[in-house]
Amino acid sequence: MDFPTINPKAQQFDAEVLSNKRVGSYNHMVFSVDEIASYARPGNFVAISVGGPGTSMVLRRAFAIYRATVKPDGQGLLELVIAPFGNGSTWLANRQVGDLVNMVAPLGTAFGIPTEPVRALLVGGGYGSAPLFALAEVLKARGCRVDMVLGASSAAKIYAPLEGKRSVSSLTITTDDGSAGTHGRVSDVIPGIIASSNIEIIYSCGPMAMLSAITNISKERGIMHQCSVEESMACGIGVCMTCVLPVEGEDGVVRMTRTCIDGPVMDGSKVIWTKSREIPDGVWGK
Amino acid sequence: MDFPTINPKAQQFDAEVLSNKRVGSYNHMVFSVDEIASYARPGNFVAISVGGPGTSMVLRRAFAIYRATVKPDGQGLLELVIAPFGNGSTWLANRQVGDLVNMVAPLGTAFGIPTEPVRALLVGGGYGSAPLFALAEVLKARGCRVDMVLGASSAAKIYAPLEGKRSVSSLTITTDDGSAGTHGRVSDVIPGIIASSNIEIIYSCGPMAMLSAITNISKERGIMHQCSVEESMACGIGVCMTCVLPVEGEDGVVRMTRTCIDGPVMDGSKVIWTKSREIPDGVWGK
Amino acid sequence: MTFDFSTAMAGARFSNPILTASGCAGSGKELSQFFPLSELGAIVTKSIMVKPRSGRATPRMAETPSGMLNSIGLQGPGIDQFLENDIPWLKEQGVKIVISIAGESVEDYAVLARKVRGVAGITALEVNISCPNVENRGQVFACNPTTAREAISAVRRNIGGEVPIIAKLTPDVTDITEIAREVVDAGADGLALINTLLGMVIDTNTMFPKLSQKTGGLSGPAIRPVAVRAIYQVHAALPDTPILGMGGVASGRDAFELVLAGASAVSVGTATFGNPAAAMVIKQELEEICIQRGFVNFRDAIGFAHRAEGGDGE
Amino acid sequence: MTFDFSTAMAGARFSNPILTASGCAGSGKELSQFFPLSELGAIVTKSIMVKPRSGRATPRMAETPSGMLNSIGLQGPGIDQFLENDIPWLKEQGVKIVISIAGESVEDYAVLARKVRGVAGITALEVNISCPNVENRGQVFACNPTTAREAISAVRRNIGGEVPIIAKLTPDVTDITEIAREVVDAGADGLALINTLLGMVIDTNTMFPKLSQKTGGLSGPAIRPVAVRAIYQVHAALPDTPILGMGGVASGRDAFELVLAGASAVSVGTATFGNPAAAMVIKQELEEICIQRGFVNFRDAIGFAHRAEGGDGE
Ligand SMILES: Cc1cc2nc3c(=O)[nH]c(=O)nc-3n(C[C@H](O)[C@H](O)[C@H](O)COP(=O)(O)OP(=O)(O)OC[C@H]3O[C@@H](n4cnc5c(N)ncnc54)[C@H](O)[C@@H]3O)c2cc1C
Ligand SMILES: Cc1cc2nc3c(=O)[nH]c(=O)nc-3n(C[C@H](O)[C@H](O)[C@H](O)COP(=O)(O)OP(=O)(O)OC[C@H]3O[C@@H](n4cnc5c(N)ncnc54)[C@H](O)[C@@H]3O)c2cc1C
Ligand SMILES: Cc1cc2nc3c(=O)[nH]c(=O)nc-3n(C[C@H](O)[C@H](O)[C@H](O)COP(=O)(O)O)c2cc1C
Ligand SMILES: Cc1cc2nc3c(=O)[nH]c(=O)nc-3n(C[C@H](O)[C@H](O)[C@H](O)COP(=O)(O)O)c2cc1C
Ligand code: FES
Ligand code: FES
Repeated sequence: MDFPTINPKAQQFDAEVLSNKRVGSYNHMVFSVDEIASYARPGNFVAISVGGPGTSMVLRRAFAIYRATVKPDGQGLLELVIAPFGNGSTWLANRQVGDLVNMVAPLGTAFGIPTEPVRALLVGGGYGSAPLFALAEVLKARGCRVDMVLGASSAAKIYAPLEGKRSVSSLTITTDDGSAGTHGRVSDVIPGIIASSNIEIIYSCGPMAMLSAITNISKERGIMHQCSVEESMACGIGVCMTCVLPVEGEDGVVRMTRTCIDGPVMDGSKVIWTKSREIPDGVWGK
Repeated sequence: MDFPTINPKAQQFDAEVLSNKRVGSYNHMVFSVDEIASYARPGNFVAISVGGPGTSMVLRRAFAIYRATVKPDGQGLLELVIAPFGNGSTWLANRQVGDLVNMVAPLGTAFGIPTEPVRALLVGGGYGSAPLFALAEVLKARGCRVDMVLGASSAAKIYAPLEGKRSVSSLTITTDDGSAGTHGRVSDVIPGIIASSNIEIIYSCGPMAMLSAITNISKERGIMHQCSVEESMACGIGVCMTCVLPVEGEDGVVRMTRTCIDGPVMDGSKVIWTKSREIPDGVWGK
Repeated sequence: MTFDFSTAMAGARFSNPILTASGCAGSGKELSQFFPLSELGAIVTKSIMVKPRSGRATPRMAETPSGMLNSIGLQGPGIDQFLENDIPWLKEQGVKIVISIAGESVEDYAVLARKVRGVAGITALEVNISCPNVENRGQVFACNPTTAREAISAVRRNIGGEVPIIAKLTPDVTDITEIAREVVDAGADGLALINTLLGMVIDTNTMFPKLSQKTGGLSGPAIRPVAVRAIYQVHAALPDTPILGMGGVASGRDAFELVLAGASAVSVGTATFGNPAAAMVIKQELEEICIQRGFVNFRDAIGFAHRAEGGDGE
Repeated sequence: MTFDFSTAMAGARFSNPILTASGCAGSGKELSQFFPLSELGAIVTKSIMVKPRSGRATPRMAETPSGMLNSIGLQGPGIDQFLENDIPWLKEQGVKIVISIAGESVEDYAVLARKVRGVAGITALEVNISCPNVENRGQVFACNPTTAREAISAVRRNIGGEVPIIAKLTPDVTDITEIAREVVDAGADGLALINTLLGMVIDTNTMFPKLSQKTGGLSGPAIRPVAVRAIYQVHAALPDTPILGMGGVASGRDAFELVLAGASAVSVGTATFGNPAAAMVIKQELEEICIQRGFVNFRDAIGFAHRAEGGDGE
């Protein structure tokens, strides 16, 4: 049997901070890496150890890859968008140019790219926009039309850099407090865009409740939905079993499935979006 | 009853690193403080929290004050000599100019200064030399003759800056490996200096075995011996009872005595220098 | 509306729920240099025994990841000197006083209770039964339901009805609710949870145990998850018995965690070694968190994590 | 002289003493991307049960100071699929295999032992008895001398004489030496110490326990002092019973500490989550430390902290 395993390109290495800039509520950080950058696909993530020597933080933190590029001289760059939140992300956001951090990358599944040009809607919540810009570029290069919706609690939490916006045909912003764009949630504006742009596929990344709401919308309309989920991860490499979601497999059986290996990008229609804190009935081995 | 309590001048404050220079095996660090510097006496120490946010190190580290000065503009300076050893001291030695560290200072007892000019011998082991230079200056100012012996395992571990040497009449160095000065231990050279310089009081700071050996020498000769001891300290402020030594009180009773409050400077002849890991017979409450 | 930060445990009332932990506040005088002791809900004294005690030989401590081991061995002057010297000074400070006692035999506990009974102005008695029982092969009182009961009964019979008894338990047992029930049944008015966990550090240089007594008590943030679990379990089993929570509290968030689990008040121990003002910082942070979470009375937060889980987003 | 890093436990021989900890190495395949599994002393598989198991609902983990809580709930495919899918691949890697089994009843342990008996090339069987016994109000087998004995006896009777049995104990008991004696008496050839400590984290935002199952197992450096103490105590009580040590090992120094306390081999668990190559780093560091301390045979270091203390400077 060929059981699922981690991204075959994943390696562990130290990466140097090349740049660290505050953008709204986030830190945009650039790391110097080697050719590993060429293996990263939109949707992949990195797992970073945080805290330095003597830290009390024993677990890595996962961050979506915002952009991965290889410069003509062969130097690879990995860019991340960090929301300083708890001790781990705050430590990372405080790294200075020249500091080294230990990474494992690239990890996880990537967004599937259609072979034909399609009309795609990309939906990001908060820092969930991070992996969408690189995805938009790939889609544009394939001749796709790309609409984008970004939502957050307030304006400062919308991450949408200029150069990113260039690759999308339309950008709609929603904020819970109305401080930017439409006052409301992404799910309020998505149906309209689907209709007006004749969307064929939705790509999303953000809080689980958002992904679940988008799944409902896409299922109703029979639209494909690839979402990047975010479950608490202790290891990021498939060895701890903390990051699971109930997901229907190809054999129709619902299993508690590791989102660090079989995700973070998953087919939204296969995920059983129950309340967390419960194993849904019918899950294998319940 | 007037029970012993902590240095009445002790305060807790953040201090900025003004300078951090490698000297041999040590880091000489200067911290900016306020008028607290004027309360520090030779022999006092500071307790510093180490590790920063998210650290696994829950205890402060104690460091002898190398020098405390108040500049004409009122700025106070506290200087320390740090041996990067474990996680805590290494973290401290890695602080950069401009960083803040949290201190409690000044703590503990100070070396007693004779009212009359006397012939004093100052003996330091390793970074134990740190508090002796400030002491030498005070003694010189009082008209004392000051001889000094510094010992360490090897040359790089002798801390004896130029400006410090100025305040002593003679400086003898011993190293265990003979890489500087006399090949041997401080206790090998002390008897000769006592005799030749007609020493009336010994001040010492260094490993417990050294202090114990000096106590033997001074007791035999009926010379006063004030030593700064170094027991593992969890709090530095007298609340944890981890830093005790068996010491004879004025009432002749030997009690397990806190070296952070009744020390670190103690009368060597009153300390019961047994092997550690045993409570000597006759200790109160054994 | 002003926030009511006061709390109570078995008749003992505290203006706020932050206390010191036994053995972690010296005689009180040392800490008073950093804040007025009267700002504390109460000071809990070091555990005092019948006779003077030298405690253990050094090394008495070892730092561990997010914690420390100690084997102080209850160094102290004995109950008579303690009542004569320490208590009057504490009373002058206007701080509520919880006396902690520790015995080596059931009779010791009886003697200590009688001595404390005679003293006016004591808010509560914490009975540390996490001590070796010399009459029972040195087994810790709180490790055995029978000896735990005997120690608490001895205190109950001798203390009279004025001073509430808080029994302090060790987490090093198979079922802490069993011991809790036993001591409450024997007359404890409240419980102090948790004492340190038995641990050891080996010095990899000398290749011997670091502490002179080999084992020591593990405290600090490392043990907080064990404290929260013990408090939660005991509060679920004995919802009417007030709990003085402790174990790794280093911030207002941590104190709040223990309160949500079921603690009516919180003692701060090891955190004071890292920060002499820890109790004050924690007190202020806890008050802010309670207010932020919408509590009007601190007491409404006690055991709040035990409510039924709602269907909403939680 | 070359350093002999090999070790043995009850007839099972390992080229070096560093193993993975059960439940912390996935199926092995994931880690094999970071180092050849054959570099390990052995791989210890996740605990496998009779039937497929979904495990617990999420959240299944919470980070804690220098540690973490988990409540995976033994998710797995059940023994049949496991033996069919996972074991053949592991055998191809040339790594020694220790199968960990877990049951909900004494009969489960018997069934599992019979299944494993039929499989060639298994180096040892780790019997995780830190699981709730559904036939005894969900009390954990290893928390009770009788049920601990019954589970191990069932394995002993069914496994045959070839494969050594290592009983894995929980530290959440009043006296771990009592349980250790009981299971050794019941036929365990070795002991695995320690499993996780029962803990809880309350999310101070939702004000509910963070894990879906409320409590979880505490692991990581936070618990190392408890592991060292348990290993030291059990090695003192049963010097002839080999111990597979684990609990918070994150460096060669840490592994050495457990070895000095009495561990014949050391499993690495939580550290692998922070560093996929942890086992390899620890292995190399441990070898260096052993050599530096003058050991020619790794085995001479096992339990070295138990020797009589010398008079010299120590
Ligand atoms: C696949 C994936 C991609 C991510 N991408 C990004 C990104 O691009 N930018 C960004 O800022 N953050 C991202 N995160 C979240 C990030 O990994 C951290 O969880 C977050 O920064 C909080 O960590 P902390 O140390 O600051 O907080 P702490 O509170 O100290 O975290 C404590 C522990 O809980 C876990 N945890 C707590 N909440 C969450 C949560 N909601 N989701 C996952 N783990 C949690 C953490 O991993 C950590 O182990 C991503 C997470 C995942 C799983
Ligand atoms: C009164 C006093 C004055 C001191 N002055 C200086 C000084 O001027 N310069 C200097 O470099 N260091 C000094 N020290 C030692 C210093 O406090 C630290 O113990 C040392 O730096 C090691 O800490 P660490 O964090 O690097 O090592 P770690 O191994 O991480 O220390 C772990 C713990 O053990 C304690 N500890 C371990 N060994 C010792 C020891 N031999 N003595 C005391 N505590 C110990 C530490 O305080 C800490 O709590 C002094 C100690 C005391 C008590
Ligand atoms: C140095 C030290 C001394 C202690 N002395 C006592 C004591 O005398 N009596 C007692 O009941 N508990 C004693 N304890 C336990 C604490 O009161 C407290 O229960 C434990 O340390 C957990 O809390 P913490 O993590 O906040 O320290 C002591 C703890 C430490 C660290
Ligand atoms: C995520 C996770 C899963 C675990 N699963 C198992 C298991 O299936 N069987 C078992 O016996 N122990 C299991 N354990 C316990 C470990 O094997 C080990 O005993 C414990 O974590 C202490 O070691 P550590 O601190 O190195 O992690 C698990 C621990 C963790 C953290
Ligand atoms: S995060 Fe460990 S298995 Fe997914
Ligand atoms: S270091 Fe705490 S009492 Fe001296």
